[in-house]
Parts: sequence; C-alpha cells; structure tokens
Amino acid sequence: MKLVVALIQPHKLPDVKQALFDADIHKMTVSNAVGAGEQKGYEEAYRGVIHTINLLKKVKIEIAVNDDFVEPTVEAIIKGARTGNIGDGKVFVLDLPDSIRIRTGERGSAAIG
Amino acid sequence: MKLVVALIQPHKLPDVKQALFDADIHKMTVSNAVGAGEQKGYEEAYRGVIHTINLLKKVKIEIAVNDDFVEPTVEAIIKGARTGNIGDGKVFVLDLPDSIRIRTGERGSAAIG
Amino acid sequence: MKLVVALIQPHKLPDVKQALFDADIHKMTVSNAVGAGEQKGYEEAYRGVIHTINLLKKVKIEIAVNDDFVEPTVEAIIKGARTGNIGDGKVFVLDLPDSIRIRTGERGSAAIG
Amino acid sequence: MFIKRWTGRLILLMAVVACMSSLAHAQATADEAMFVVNNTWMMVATFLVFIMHLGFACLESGLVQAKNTVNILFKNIMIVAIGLLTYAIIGFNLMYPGEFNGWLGLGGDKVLTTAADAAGTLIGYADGNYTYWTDFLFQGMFAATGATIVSGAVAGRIKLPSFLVFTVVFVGFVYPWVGSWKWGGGWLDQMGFYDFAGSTLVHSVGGWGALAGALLLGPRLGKYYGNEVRALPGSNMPLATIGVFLLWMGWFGFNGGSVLSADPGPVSFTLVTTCLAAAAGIVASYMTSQIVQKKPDLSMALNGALAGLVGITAGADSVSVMSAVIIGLVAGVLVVLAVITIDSKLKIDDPVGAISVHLVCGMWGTLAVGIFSADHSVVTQLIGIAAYGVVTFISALVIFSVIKAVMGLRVSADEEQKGLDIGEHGMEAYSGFQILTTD
Amino acid sequence: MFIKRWTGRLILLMAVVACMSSLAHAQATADEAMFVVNNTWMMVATFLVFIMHLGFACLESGLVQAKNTVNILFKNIMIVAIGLLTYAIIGFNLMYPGEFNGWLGLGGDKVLTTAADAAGTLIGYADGNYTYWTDFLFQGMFAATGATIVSGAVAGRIKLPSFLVFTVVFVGFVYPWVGSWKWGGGWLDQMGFYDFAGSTLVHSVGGWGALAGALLLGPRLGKYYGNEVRALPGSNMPLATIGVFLLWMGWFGFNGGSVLSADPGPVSFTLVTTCLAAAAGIVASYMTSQIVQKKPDLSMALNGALAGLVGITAGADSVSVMSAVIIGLVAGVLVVLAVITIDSKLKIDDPVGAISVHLVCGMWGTLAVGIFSADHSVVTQLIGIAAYGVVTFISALVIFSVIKAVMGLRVSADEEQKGLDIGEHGMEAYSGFQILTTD
Amino acid sequence: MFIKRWTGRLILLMAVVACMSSLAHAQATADEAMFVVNNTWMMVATFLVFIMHLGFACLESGLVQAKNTVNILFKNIMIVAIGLLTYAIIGFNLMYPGEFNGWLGLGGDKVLTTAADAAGTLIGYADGNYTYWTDFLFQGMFAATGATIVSGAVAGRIKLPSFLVFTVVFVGFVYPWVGSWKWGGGWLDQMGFYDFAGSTLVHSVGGWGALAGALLLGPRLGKYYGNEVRALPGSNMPLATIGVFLLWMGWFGFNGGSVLSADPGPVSFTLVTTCLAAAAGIVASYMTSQIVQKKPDLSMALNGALAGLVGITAGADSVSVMSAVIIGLVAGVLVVLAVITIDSKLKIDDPVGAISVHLVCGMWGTLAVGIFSADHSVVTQLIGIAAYGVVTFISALVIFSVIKAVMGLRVSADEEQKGLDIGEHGMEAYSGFQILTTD
Ligand SMILES: Nc1ncnc2c1ncn2[C@@H]1O[C@H](COP(=O)(O)OP(=O)(O)O)[C@@H](O)[C@H]1O
Ligand SMILES: Nc1ncnc2c1ncn2[C@@H]1O[C@H](COP(=O)(O)OP(=O)(O)O)[C@@H](O)[C@H]1O
Ligand SMILES: Nc1ncnc2c1ncn2[C@@H]1O[C@H](COP(=O)(O)OP(=O)(O)O)[C@@H](O)[C@H]1O
Repeated sequence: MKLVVALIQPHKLPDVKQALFDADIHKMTVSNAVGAGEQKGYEEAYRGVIHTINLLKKVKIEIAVNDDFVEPTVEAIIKGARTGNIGDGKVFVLDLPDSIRIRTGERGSAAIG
Repeated sequence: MKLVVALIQPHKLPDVKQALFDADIHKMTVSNAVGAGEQKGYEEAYRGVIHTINLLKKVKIEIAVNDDFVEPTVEAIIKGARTGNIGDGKVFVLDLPDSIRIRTGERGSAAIG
Repeated sequence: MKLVVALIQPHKLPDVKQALFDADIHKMTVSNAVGAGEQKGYEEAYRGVIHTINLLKKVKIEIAVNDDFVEPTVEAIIKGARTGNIGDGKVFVLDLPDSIRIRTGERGSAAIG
Repeated sequence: MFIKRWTGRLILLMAVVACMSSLAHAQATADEAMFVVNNTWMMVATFLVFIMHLGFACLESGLVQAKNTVNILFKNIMIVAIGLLTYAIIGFNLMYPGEFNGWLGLGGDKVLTTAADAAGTLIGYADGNYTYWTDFLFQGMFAATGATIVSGAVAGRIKLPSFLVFTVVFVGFVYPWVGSWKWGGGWLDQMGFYDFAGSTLVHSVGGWGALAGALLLGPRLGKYYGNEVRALPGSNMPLATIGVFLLWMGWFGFNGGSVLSADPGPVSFTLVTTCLAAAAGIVASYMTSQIVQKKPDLSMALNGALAGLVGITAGADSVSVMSAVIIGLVAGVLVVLAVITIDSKLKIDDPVGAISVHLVCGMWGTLAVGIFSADHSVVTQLIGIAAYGVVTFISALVIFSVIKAVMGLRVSADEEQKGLDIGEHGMEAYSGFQILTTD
Repeated sequence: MFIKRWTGRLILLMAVVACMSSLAHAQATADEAMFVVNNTWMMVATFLVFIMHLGFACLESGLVQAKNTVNILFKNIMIVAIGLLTYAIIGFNLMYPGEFNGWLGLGGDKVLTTAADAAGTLIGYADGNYTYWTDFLFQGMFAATGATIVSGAVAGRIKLPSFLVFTVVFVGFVYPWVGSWKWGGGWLDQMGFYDFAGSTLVHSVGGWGALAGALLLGPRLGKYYGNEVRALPGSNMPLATIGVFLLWMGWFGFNGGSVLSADPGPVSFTLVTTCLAAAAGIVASYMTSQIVQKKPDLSMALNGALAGLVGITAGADSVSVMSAVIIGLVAGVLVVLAVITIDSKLKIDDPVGAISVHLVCGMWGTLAVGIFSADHSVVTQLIGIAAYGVVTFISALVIFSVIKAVMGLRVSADEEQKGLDIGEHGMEAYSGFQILTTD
Repeated sequence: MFIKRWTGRLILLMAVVACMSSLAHAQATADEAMFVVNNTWMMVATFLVFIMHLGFACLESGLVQAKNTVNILFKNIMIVAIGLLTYAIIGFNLMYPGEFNGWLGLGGDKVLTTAADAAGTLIGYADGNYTYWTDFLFQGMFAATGATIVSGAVAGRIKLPSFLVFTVVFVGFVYPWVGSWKWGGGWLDQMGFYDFAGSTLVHSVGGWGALAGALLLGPRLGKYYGNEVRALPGSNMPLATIGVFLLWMGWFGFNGGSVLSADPGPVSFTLVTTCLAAAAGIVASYMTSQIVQKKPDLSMALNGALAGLVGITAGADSVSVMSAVIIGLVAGVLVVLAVITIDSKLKIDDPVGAISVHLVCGMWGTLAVGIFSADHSVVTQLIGIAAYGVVTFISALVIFSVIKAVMGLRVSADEEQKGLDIGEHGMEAYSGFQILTTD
C-alpha cells in the first residue's frame, strides 16, 4: 500500500476532489499548510513595512491506496490541480506497510478502502 | 522504527490521549484535518443554498515509535477511539528509517522516546 | 529520496528557514501542530479551573530531498532550531519512493527540486 | 422636510388668531420644554438598555465554544424580538395594571391597539416625564433582559425551540407578574421593599431562571470527567470584552433611566454610583482572581464589572458614593468565589457565569440597600429577596419541566459533540477557520 | 403632532405680547430651552445614524469570506469619509436647494464656507428645531448609507478605486438629486408621495445601485458551477450579528430623527413602530427560514430584522402599531424568499443580501404606507417607487458602465481567488489564523 | 417608580399653590428646563467618552498579535476602573482645585464623601449647565484616556502589574496636575494658551507617556532583525475597525461635550468640524498610503481617521469648517509618514501607532489653532506644546524608570515568545483557533 501526499493550490481543491471522485477515489484526508517552492512569494506591506511572504497557502491531501491505485490517484490529482503554472504543487508517494480501520480492527488492504 | 498516523473523531481525542498515557506512550504530535471516508457528510444550508459537507472534521495523531511499540500504540488508539460507528477513523503505519532529537543530536531509537 | 519531517518550537521557524536557505534548501511545506514530548506542559486557569496544557504548540516542517541532501537538511534544521532546552523538537526521516511535479508531470529526483 | 417647515409657518399664522391667556401659555411652554427634555432622556435611556442585548450577545458568544456560537447569537436576537412582542401583547399591562389588587392584575391600554395620538402622548401621562410610548419601549427593553440572562447559563446543550418557548412564558408572564409586586405598586411595594432598577426584579429573577435551567439540563458533555472538572474555555475573548463594555454602557440607561425623568441631581448621582461600583467590582475581582487563581483571569475581571453593576442596581439612587464603592468591591469578590464554587464545588455548569453575576450579586445588591441606606430595612429587603427567589425559581422549574416533558430540553449527545451550530442551524460561526480543541 | 402645534401657537404669543413686559424674557427662555432640547435630540439622532456605518461595516465583513474582509472594511471607512465630504461640497445644496423648480436645483449656503456664527445657528433656522450644522450633519450621515448598501452587493470582486469613484458620483449627485424630488419639496412631494424616513429615498435607491452593480459584475468565481449553486458562507457570524444590532440602534435615530424635532408624541410613537416592525421581521424570517431551509439560518434572522426596519421606515410615523407589526411580518417573509430567489433562481450573486433587504423591502415599505395609512394613496406611492426605480437603476447602470469602460470594474480571476485583501491591500484580516476553505 | 410618580404629583400640587406670580414661576421653570437639557447633553457626552474606552480596547486588541490579545484587553478594562477610582479619590480635586496658585493645587469637595443632595446638584453649580456629578464623571472618563493611549505603545512586552502601577500614578497625578495649568485655570490658561478639548492636554500627554514607555522597553522580539525591519501584523482587522468607529463616535462627546453646555450653535458646529476633519484624515492617509506603500493599508486609513480627530480636537470650536478640513488632511498625511518614520527609521516599536496618532497629530492640532484661528497666537501654542512635552515626557520617564528599578518593566523573552496571554494570564484569546505565525 502507498500513502499519496499531494500539495496543491487551495483554490484547486474542488477540482481535485471532483477528479478523485470521478476516478472513484472517495477517501482522503485534507489539511492546510504553507509552502515554499519554485513559486516566488508576494509582498505584503503592513504599516509601511514591506515583508515578502514566501510561505504560500497550500492544501495538503493525503490518500492511502493499494499499490494498483497509485497511478489513477496521481493522475486524478494532476488532472484536477494542473494549470501549467509555477505553484501547481507536488505529489509525494510514501510506502505504507500497514493500515488499520479503527471501527472494525481490519488490517491491511482491507482497511484502506 | 515506525511512524503511526491515526485519524480519529475530534471528540475522541481526550480518550485516545488517556489510552496512550495508560499504555505509557507520552510523545505524540496532534493536528487537525478534514476527511472523507465511509462516513457520509451532512448538509449545511447557508442563505437557502444547501451544500453537503463531505469533508468532516478529524484529528490527526502522529506517533513515532520503536517497532515493538507499534502494536501497543495501535491498540491504545483503537481502545480510545473506537465507537463501532462509521467515522471512527483509520490508523496508518509508516516506516521510519531515522529519527533525530534536535536538542541532543541523538539519532535512531534513542531519539524516539 | 527521503521526506524529512521536523517538529520545532514555533518561534524558531524564522531561524530554521534561514538555516535552510543558507544550506540552499528552498522548498518546504510548513504547518502547525500541537505536541507532547519530554517538555512538560504549562497550566492554564480558566474561570478557576486549572487545566494542564500538555499539548504544546509546535511547527511542522516537511521537506522532500534526494538522499545526499538528507544530512545537510537535518543539520540545517538542528542549526536553526536547537537551543539545548527540552522542547527543541524532533526530526523524522521517511523513505520517499516517488515524487511528482504536478505542473510538468516529472517524476522522481527531478521533481523534488 | 420642506413641507414640514412650511406647515410650521402656517400653524403659527393660524395661532395668531387662536391665542388667549398669555400667562398660562408662557407657563405651559416652560413645562412643555421640561416634558420634551424628560422624554428625550427616557428615549436615550431606552436606546442604552437596547444595546445591552448586543452586550449580552457578545459576552455570551465570546464565552462559549466556537461550535456553539451561532446558536447563542440566534437565541439573543430572538429574545429581543420575542421580548418586545410578548411585552406589547401582554407583559406591559400585566406589570403596570390600572386597577390592581397588589398580587395579580391586568389592565390599562393595550399597546397594539392604542392610537398614535392617544392621551398617552400628552404631558399629563406621567407628570410630563415621558409618553406612553416611551414608557412601553423602555419597560419592554428591560423585560427581555431577564430571558437573556438565562440563555447564557443553558448555552451549549439546550434545544433552540425549547428555549424560545421558555422565553415567551418567562418574559410574557413570570417577569411582569412578579415585577408588578414592586414596580406595579403591589404588595412588596406597599411593604416598603426597595429595588431601584432591578437587582432583584430583573437580575435575580433572570438568575433564578438560569439556575433552574442549568440544574434541569445538567452540565455540558466533557465538563465533568468523574471527579475532575474540565475547563471549556471561551472562544473569543475580545467579543466577551466588547459585551461587557456595552453592558456597562447600557447600564447608564438601565439605572439612569430608572429615575424616570431627566432630573439632573438624581440622574447624574445615579450614574456616578453606577460607574464607581463597576470600577470597584473590576478591581476587587482582579485582586481575588490574582490571589485564588495566581494569574488574573480576564473573564473574571469582566464578570467583576458586571457584578459591581448588578450589585449597585438596587440602590444606585439611595446609597452614598462611598457605599457604592464598597458594594462594588464586595460584589467583585463574591462573583469570583461564586463562579469557582458553582463550577467546581456544586458542579453546576454555567458557561458564562450568569448565576454568579446576576443571582448572587443581585441578591447582594438588594440586601445592601437595607444595609447602606437608612431609609430601608434589611428585613424587608430579605423578605423581598426570598419572595422573588421562591416564586421565580419554582415557576422556572415548572416551565422547564413541562417543556422537557412535552418537547424535550436537551440536544442529542452526538449533536452536542458536533456543536449546536451544525446541529440546530446547519452552519458555522467562523466558516473556514481551523479550530482544534485539544482537550 | 398635536403638542407641536400647541407649542407653535405659544411661540407666536411671544410676538403678540412681547412689546410690553418681562414676559418676553420668560418666554424667550422657554422657547430657547425648547430649541436646545430639539437640537440636542437631533444631534443624538445624528450619532445614531453615524453608528449605522459601523453596523454596515460589521454586517458586511461578517458575511463575506475571510479573504475579502480587509477590502470591505476599507470600503466602509472610505464611504463615510467620501460621503461626508461630497455632501458638504455639493450634495447638501443639491438636495435642499433654496429656489427650486422641483426637478433639479442648487442653492443655499455652502457648508464649507459658512461662518460658525451664521444665521443657521439661530432659533429661526428651522422653527427652533435644530441648527444649520445639525441639519447638515444629520443629512450627511444619511447620504453615505446609500453607497454602503451597494458595497455589500459588489463585495469580493470589485476593484477598490472603481468602487470609490462610483461612491463619489452616487452620493454626490444621484442620491441628493432624486432625494430632492421628495425631501427637497420637489415634484413627487407636491404630488403627495410619502416616504417618512427613506424606505425608497435611501434604501431602495441604495438597493437599485446594488442591483446594477451585481448585474454588471457578475457572480463571484465558484458561486455558480454549471447549474449548481454553491454557498460561500460568511466568515464571522458574531461580527454580522453585531452589525445588525448596531443598525437597529442606528434606526432609532434614522426614524426617530426624521421627525425633525424632539416632539415627544411622534418621536416615541415612531420608535415603537420601528422596534415592533423589526421584532416582527425577525420572527417572520425565522419561521420562513425554518420552513424553507428546515434549519433556522442566523443570517436570515439577521436579514429579517433589517427587513422589518427597512419596511417600516416609510411609514413609521403614520401607520398604526398593529400595521407596523404586519409590515414587519410581511417584510420578514419577503426577505427570505427574495434572498433565495435572487441567489438560486435569478443567479444574481449578492453576498450580503443587500438587494433583498433594501430594495425589495424598501419597495414593500413604501407601498405599505399607501395600504395602511388612510392619508396616502397606493397609486402615488407606486408612481414614486417606479420613478425612483427607473431613474436610480439607469443612473447606476450608466455610472458603473462608464467606470467599467474607463478603469475596469472587476479584479483579475487570480486576485479574486487569492482574495482581495492580498490583491488590493497586500494584507490579511486575520493574520496568523489558519483558514481552510474546503469547497 | 411608583414612589417617583407620587413625588411628581406633590411637586405639581406645590407648583399650583406657588403659582401667584406665574411670571417668576415661568421664569424659574424655563431656566430649570435649560438646566435639565444642558445636563442631559453632558451626560450623553459622558457616555460617548466612556465608549471610547471600548474603542481603544478594540483598536489595540485588533492591532496586536493574537498571543497578546487577552493582555491588552485586560489592561483596557483595568484602566477604566483605575482611572475612575483614582480620579474620584484625588485627580478631580487636583485638576480643578478651589484655591489655586496656577501651578499646583488641591481643593474642592471630595467626590467620595460628597452627599447626593449637595449644592453640586443645584442649578447654581455651573450656571445651569450641569451638576457636580456630571462634571466629575465627564472629566473622569476623559482622564483615563491618557493611560489607554500608553497601553497600545507598550503592548506585547510590558509586565501587567508594572503597567497598572504606571496607570495609577499617571492618571492620578501627572494628567490632572498638568491639566490644571490650562483647564484648571492655571498659568498656561492665563497666558492665553488654547486647547479646546485636549489635543495636547489629553492626546499629547498620553502620547508622551507612550513614547517614554516604548523607549524604555525597547522593541518586541523579532521586530528588528539586524538592519531588517519585520512586520508583526495585527491579528484582527475587523476588531481594529470597530475600534476606530467607536472612537469617532466617542469624539462627538469628547469635542461636543467640551462646549460644556448644549448650546446649539457651538456644539453642532463643533460636531461638523470634528467629522469633516476625520473624513479628511481618512482620505489623506489613504492617498499617502497608496503613494508610499503602493497598496492602501487599512490600518493606515484607520489611523488617518484618528489623526484627523486628534488634530481638530484643539480647535474644533474656533477654526472655520474649511480650516478643519485642511487640518484633517495634514494630519492624515502626517500620521502615515510618522508611523513609517518611527517604525522603520527611528526603530521605535509602537504596535498600534499611538505615538504617531496622539503625540504627532496632537502637537499639530494644537499648533493649528494658532495658525487657523485669529484669536490665538502660534507662539503661545508652541510654548504650551513645549511645556507639556518637557514635563510629561520627563515625568513618564521617571515613573517608568522607578518601576523598572523596583519591580521590572519587561516580561521574560520566553514569556514574550509564548505570548503574554499565556505568560501573564494563563489563558488564550481565541481558544481552539489554529494560529500559525510563519515569520
Ligand atoms: N521538496 C519539497 N519538499 C516539501 N514540499 C515541497 C517541496 N517542493 C514543493 N513543495 C510544496 O509544493 C508547493 C508547490 O511547489 P512549487 O515548486 O511552487 O510548485 P511547482 O513545482 O509547480 O513550481 C510548495 O509551496 C510546497 O508546499
Ligand atoms: N484511504 C484513506 N486515505 C486517507 N485518509 C483516509 C482514508 N480512509 C479514511 N481516511 C480518514 O479517516 C477518516 C475516517 O474514515 P471513515 O471511512 O469515515 O471511518 P470508518 O473507516 O471508521 O468508516 C476519514 O474522514 C479520513 O480522514
Ligand atoms: N515520538 C514522537 N512521536 C511524535 N512526535 C514527537 C515524538 N517525540 C517528540 N515529538 C514532537 O516533538 C516535540 C518536541 O518533543 P520534546 O520531547 O518536547 O523535545 P525534546 O526531545 O527536545 O525534549 C513534541 O511536542 C512533539 O510534537
């Protein structure tokens, strides 16, 4: 199993969700983060002090999937999040040796879905 | 070493913390997230527009443990979080090749505890 | 590739960012969390009820790097975050089998930087 | 507006022909001016009492958890509406009856059906102090406060419709009925019981209702964990602070308006005692909180201000300035100890401290009149306190019990955990804000 | 009005008997006292209308998304400034011209250049009801409200400079020009059209501007997704609630002050109709929201209060108390249905419901005067409503179109997604707070 | 209330009997009416000045970081309490002494021990303008503002007890002592120095205290990083905006009340100059901010409103309307440049811009009286500005230094990083809200 972690532009979340649902991936965990990447920050000025915000608002999506689901998941994310502009974000794929459904205690692949 | 990641119902956090302490696991990192799973969302209506919230509030707990601690940790989480209802959540277990304590620079198992 | 996850004191973030930039690591994702570790909590009193806050505010930094970058990254984090006091935090290093740049679809090491 | 000036001139022209005895008129003009200023003052006082409802809304929504904020705000806006309407339909007549046996009466003009230019708008209605309309509105704004006090104590677990039904009955019947005993010229008034602006008639009455509600509902989930008492911290302290300042502001009208005329001496004196009691309440609660809790708790200082205000309300016009300060100091100490005792010892869950502020300090203030004012007796004051306590508390218990039996009082555990905002209203107070309650 | 006429006659007596005795002094003092209290009341009313601007600022910033909060606050503070200045430079004279053909006029003293001790400060200026300065300030505070109404409807997508230019023209010319038709004693006034405090002259006028703006701008991104209507929930409900309470507070001055004197009867009666209509609006919108939306929506109850207030504004002094309640009830139902229709059926994106509250209920209130007051005709009221509708809507469309052509109206999609706070102001409203909009 | 009506009737009866020389009676009644309306106005002005304290609380808590919010709120509520009490005990007598050498005096009745029905409540106390009690309360509300100004500048790093001690001394002694030089009829007054409502006596005095505090404390950690200046953005802009609107509202009483009677001409004129100066301040600061910062900063526009208000305070009654606008415009430009200079050039850390608003614009406003009013001389104004500057600044420095030596002034670095809310109060302002300061 793998844990797919994606960092995307906040306003692309609805599209990514849509793309994932279409690819019939319905389980995910979403949280917010700020990130620095190629996308350069913007300047804020507060009371005359200019400060560059180089940590930009991003949305983090975590999806645990069985190995054969990795590609569809990644593709769905790309489909929903890509604009071709810097800042589109990244997808990281981690190994997921085990997974447990708290409700039933099921383990492994059974617990993913 | 392993990194145990649990996603639970927010209001179960106190119980899970208790269960972990009882199992004498005192170190953890907690953050909030919203998630979609089997648990179907609920409807909100704002100014006449009904919109389904299918990303529900969840709490994320991350615990880095030595391998022999994985089972007790998972059991403690299940003990604290389980209600038997849909939405109880998931536990994901990731490999953790290395861990460093910033204060001392210790590495590996020594740094976990 | 590896995913370096660091949990540090919130007010050390600027220093850590600086140290990372100096080590020429410019890409990262930052989020907030609360954590329990060796550092004992403090007491809050609200309307006469004393309650111990043992989940303390922390900042979480995630950095995906190529293997040869792991050490410099960890060192930079330590450099920026260490005070020698309890609560300095931890660094966890996870395996990162794959990584994708959404914008280009590049994969692996190419997508990291 | 143009038209207005025009007619103005026309009227004057006609007046030339109309006029007669000049002395009487010169006289009348001066009295007339006095009538206008008195009425203007009473209207201003009405506005100030109105703003107290915003004060309560802010205080209560600041002290509850984020997930219950919409619900408490909704309650507060509904209370004003229900309060004014029921008071117009029944309360006003019940509280200030024409013919009255001293116990229970109903008479006088009906607000809804009185004509705009009725006798009530003439200088004669209240010796040139205000009109019938000003009278009604000022009293009506007062009335609703009773129910607002209750809403804070039952926050976070009561069903919305159940609370609204309670409000209708409490504001429509209980408050005006018991109120008539004193302000309607009833038996307690004849007995010499004194409560200038309502330490007992408004605040204790509300406080007793709050106590009844809190008892019948029981504590919020997670508040008491076995023997351990948990804090469920308020989610928005600036909001709570705004609330207290606005309440203080409102008290200028609450006490100052209770002089029922703009008479400079009594009104301005009342404002001074009111402010100094509030100031003393803050200082005393700060000290007490510092000593008992080690660190000064903002919510206690806020409660301290209200404690002083509630405490001075019964005697604002009749105790000396020095006594006012003492009353405030005592109230400030009392409120902190009361909050802690009720919360941790008696294990009654009162999220905003309504019982401590309004009931405890309301009783103290009423008693203080007997202690610090030569013209009033401690005994009569105690009789009044007791009478109101017994009757109001029982009434509230009965109303709540009936509601509980008929429509239920408390939301489901699941709804309570998710929060009443989503459960009762299907919306969030701070949409998009990430909120994480770690314990 | 009765008492007022009385005073009128008395004032005249002075002239009659003055030549003889020290009576003159006595009476003069009495008239003087009346002048002072009238003026004091009008100043208080001015303060209350001023606070409405804070009310709008809170309501609007509470109902927009967090990322557009600074922008809406900025607009609201600018509107007060621009409103007062343009009204001083041009608006006041345009609205209340000296010599006037009934359609368009400009005359009278210029505010900026009038001396402090001009005749306007004397008792003669407005039959001893207020001074020239009070007159200007009261009217000036009124003027700015029109533009504020618009700002809510165009929130989240309009360019700041473009909006400010609109404000200058709208408050500087359109509002006073059309206002003069009635309050300046123009053609509609001569025709017998009645609008006591501005259901049409202020609220509909603002509402038409809001409609024009919302139409030309189109909806916020993500509001309509194909056929699906998305909710973009307000980010701070306590703030919105504060706004509504403050607006209600302000209405005491808005309606009460429109009596243009402290005359006890009419003023206090007006306050009662105003409050009961607001209360009725809340109850009705709650019921409607409960039925239509299943769960009671706080933002609807808040709009309901405003609906009642806007509805009663045209006839607050001339309908019966019972009628006031009915007007409020109808307005409360109307506003909920209007919000839903405009948002989901007509697909016009009005983030704060300005069109429903001010335009729809403004028209209803103006019409209601014809229905509930014997002295006014439905037909004339309809003519007035139509006249203001056509002229204001077209004017607003033209102004916005010109601005659109010259400097553009809408921010870039990218800026809109990041939020106007960062795009237009380079700052955040809730710095440090973690905000995550999940859909 | 019952009792009241009774006495009312008695008075009427007596009136009837006494009505032989209805002339005398009419006369008396008329003056009486004037007394009542004057006093009513002064009480309203007092309420408005009171609400300024809420204004400061909102502005300051909106502009500090979330982690220091409870602390600033706590300070603001304590200041009102301490201010009123110390002013009652000592300040009032110190500022308005009976016999007075012009430099330092103490006399007159003691507030705490004066009886309710003392001569001070009679028409004679202040020529029928207000009572002794109104006088005290109005002045007392003024007094506390001085200390509030300081609290903003020292926010985020000062120890709570240390600040409170400073407040007691500053409000109890320094403010009334220097105030007496002008308003007590002291040497500066005799010299012809003019400061209508306190550009210097209140705002500069507070501003000098703020400067002294900010200098002695040094900047907040992380504000200056080597040569780099860091922004520590305010955490709640809606709150800050509410603050400014409330302060503006309060200024109606601050300036309008300083006429010390309800005299229609001067009071209404004062309100007009006050409002237009504020409006001009907003526009000017917007322009300046747009030019200097490229994007319009809301916090600058807010400061601009206050700048205009502070600027006009010294001459609100004595400059022309046009001059008022100019004064406001200049103040608006000044404040933006001052904020930037003080923050980035002088590297003095003033989280809310108190020094720029109150000190800089206070001096400008005082000077402006000399420039724009024929009756006053630039030289005398400069002498006054200098005298207050030297004495207040030194006094504040001394007080702070003594406190620093005795009990320490600044919290520990660790506490500062965690935030004063947890350090000093053990509680959070926005419990549960996720707050992440990324730099
Ligand atoms: N090496 C990395 N480690 C951790 N997070 C990263 C890394 N690279 C990118 N990110 C995250 O992805 C977001 C987008 O990265 P960016 O480089 O701006 O996008 P793009 O690659 O499309 O130009 C960043 O804001 C950051 O949150
Ligand atoms: N495959 C997954 N990937 C990521 N997060 C998941 C996954 N499955 C579940 N979760 C998280 O766990 C939470 C609970 O899942 P859910 O299926 O509702 O619980 P249960 O399995 O007990 O029915 C979800 O809200 C989501 O945050
Ligand atoms: N085993 C662990 N699993 C997860 N998070 C941990 C673990 N140990 C420490 N942390 C995180 O690191 C933070 C600092 O740990 P702590 O032990 O207080 O620091 P130190 O090791 O320097 O004393 C904790 O608050 C927690 O968020």
